[in-house]
Amino acid sequence: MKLIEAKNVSYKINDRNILNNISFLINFGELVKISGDNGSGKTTLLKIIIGLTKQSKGELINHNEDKVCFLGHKNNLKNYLSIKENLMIQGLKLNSFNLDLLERFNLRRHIDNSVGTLSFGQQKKLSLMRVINSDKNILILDEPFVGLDQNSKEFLKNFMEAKVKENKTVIFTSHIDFKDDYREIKING
Amino acid sequence: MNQDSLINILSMGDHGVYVWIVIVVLFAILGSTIILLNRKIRQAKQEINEEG
Amino acid sequence: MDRSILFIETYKLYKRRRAWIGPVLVFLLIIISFPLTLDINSENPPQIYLSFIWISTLLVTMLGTELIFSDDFEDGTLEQYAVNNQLIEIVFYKVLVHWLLIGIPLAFVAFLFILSLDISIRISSIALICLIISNLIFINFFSLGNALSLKKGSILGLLITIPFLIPVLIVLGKMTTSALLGLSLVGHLSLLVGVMFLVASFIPFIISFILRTHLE
Amino acid sequence: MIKKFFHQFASPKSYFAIANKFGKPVLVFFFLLYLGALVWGLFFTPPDAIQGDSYRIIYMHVPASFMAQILFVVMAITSAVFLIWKLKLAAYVSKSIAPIGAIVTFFALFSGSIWGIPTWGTWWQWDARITSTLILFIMYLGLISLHASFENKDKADKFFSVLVLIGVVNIPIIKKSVDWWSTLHQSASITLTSKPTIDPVMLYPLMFSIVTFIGLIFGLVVLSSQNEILKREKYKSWVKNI
Repeated sequence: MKLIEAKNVSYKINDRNILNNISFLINFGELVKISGDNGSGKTTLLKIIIGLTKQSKGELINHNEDKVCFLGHKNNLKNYLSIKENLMIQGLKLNSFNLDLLERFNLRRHIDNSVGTLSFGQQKKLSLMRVINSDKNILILDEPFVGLDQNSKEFLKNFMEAKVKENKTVIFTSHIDFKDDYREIKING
Repeated sequence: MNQDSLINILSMGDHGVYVWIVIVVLFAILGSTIILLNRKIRQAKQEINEEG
Repeated sequence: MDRSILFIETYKLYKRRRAWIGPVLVFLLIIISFPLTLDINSENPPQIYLSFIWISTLLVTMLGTELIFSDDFEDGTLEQYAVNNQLIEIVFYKVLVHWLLIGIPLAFVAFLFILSLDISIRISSIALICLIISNLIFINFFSLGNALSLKKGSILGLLITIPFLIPVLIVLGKMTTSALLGLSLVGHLSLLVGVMFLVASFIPFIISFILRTHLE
Repeated sequence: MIKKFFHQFASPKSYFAIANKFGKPVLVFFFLLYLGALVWGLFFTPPDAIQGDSYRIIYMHVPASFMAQILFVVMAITSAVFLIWKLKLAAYVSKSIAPIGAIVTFFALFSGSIWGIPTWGTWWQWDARITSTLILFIMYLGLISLHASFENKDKADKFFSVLVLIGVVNIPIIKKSVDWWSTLHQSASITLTSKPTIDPVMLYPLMFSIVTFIGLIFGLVVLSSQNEILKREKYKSWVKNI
């Protein structure tokens, strides 16, 4: 079943091309990696897919009408709040599942520390908890692997593959090559 | 032609000096705006032609 | 869902204590410096004090709303709200929370100051009501200015919003004169309340359009 | 339908071609006409009974005050066209009006101030008209600095247009409230422009000066918009052929 159809999508800022004539098709239940060099417009493409940005030219048909789970470049965390409080304002409960997750990410002992004191990777893991808890059918993740250690990378990979087995769609960007054979959409500016 | 008013204004008598100040400032502003814009347009055209 | 957004926004502002205690303290300092630079015992007309209160509240409200969007913009929270189509609600609640935690306390501090000057209770309480109402108008417009000048500094925000607030200042000035003359204020007050409702219901839509453009 | 029409006939390309051809002749034409209006007003009309010769500033001050407001309205119209139909040309024109508007408003303030010296005995008076013109001047400057502060010019256009529209709604409110405020003052200031009766000997050159000044300023706006188009569209292929 079709999810997103892009036909000759282009995007410009100040009359400079960011995206140039991109066409692709993504179906429901797929695991798709969008790859490209720095500045090739991966983030812009994701923003167009979730509807934050409108393409300058071309057509993008989105057959999905439900809300999606989106993880952007920014970690969506409040530096002046503790881990516990950050989870709370994101609507996440401190149940056994999440406590286990914190344990796995080595964050449980910092639970009352303010997020500003955590390292970049730790913050990244914390912001991934929202994604892992999400019940949305479509996950759109911008550079989810950046800043993660090897264990967490494996964990996230397994998580994404498990989601797809549940017939959910995962679209993510990355400029790192994996040995795994994900369906890949290559873009270059 | 009203001889008196001409002489009055040109000789800056009876507050004519204020009129002249305003005239000078008006044309200074208008003139410099036109010259500046013209120069900018010419420069932009030149730049585009050099690149092309 | 909506109530929880209100709770979250209140919690976020409450926890950033500097953001709401700070403006009140700054306001207090400005107020302290006023009698020090003006001979309070002389026969100054009360208008001077009230005019001073209006203008310093205006500026302190600006300080208080400086980070209203930029903080959430930088850490991606606004992006999340935009993805979930909740921008208008969030703008509305943010303005409300800033009014409750900054606007209204400022009005009470000003009230105490006016009382300390031997101005009658009647006029002081009129000033209090005016401040409570006008602070909501100020906060709405300053939020608009902050949304437009996001991360570009509050000077730009002030420059583009104060012209729009001049009519409100004029109404406040008019009210001061009428109050001191003992005239009825029903007309003025209802004008102010009307403007408040108009502003508070339209400006959030404009702000959310602006924020959406920022997030593109 | 309308959108299609606009995009075909109001593209920056065809606008620029027309402006390039007729802009300067029209500007020179109105410049000379305005010069004529000034000569008429300065030398061929009798001095005012009360103000003497200094009243002749009217032939510069009134057109400028008038244009200061008209330009904002025009800017609001082009901004609305841009926001509704996404027509880039409208945004370019809108943006290029702002500095011209600021200049004209500045001149209106300046000439009024000079005029005030012989008539009021002071260069500044806090009366309603002057105050709202000053606010208008600051609004123009605010708009210019808003546009300048964004690197992404497409976003800048949108913010600029939104602010112009909020401004145009507010200008009458500001004017009304400032009028209302000025009744606080007892000092009845001499209103510069709205005299109960103005002699036709002075009225005709005044009308002529207003009309020609409008043409002159719009000539300037066209020139300024040409500059803006070249700046913004320099990567487009069509600009290489001019």
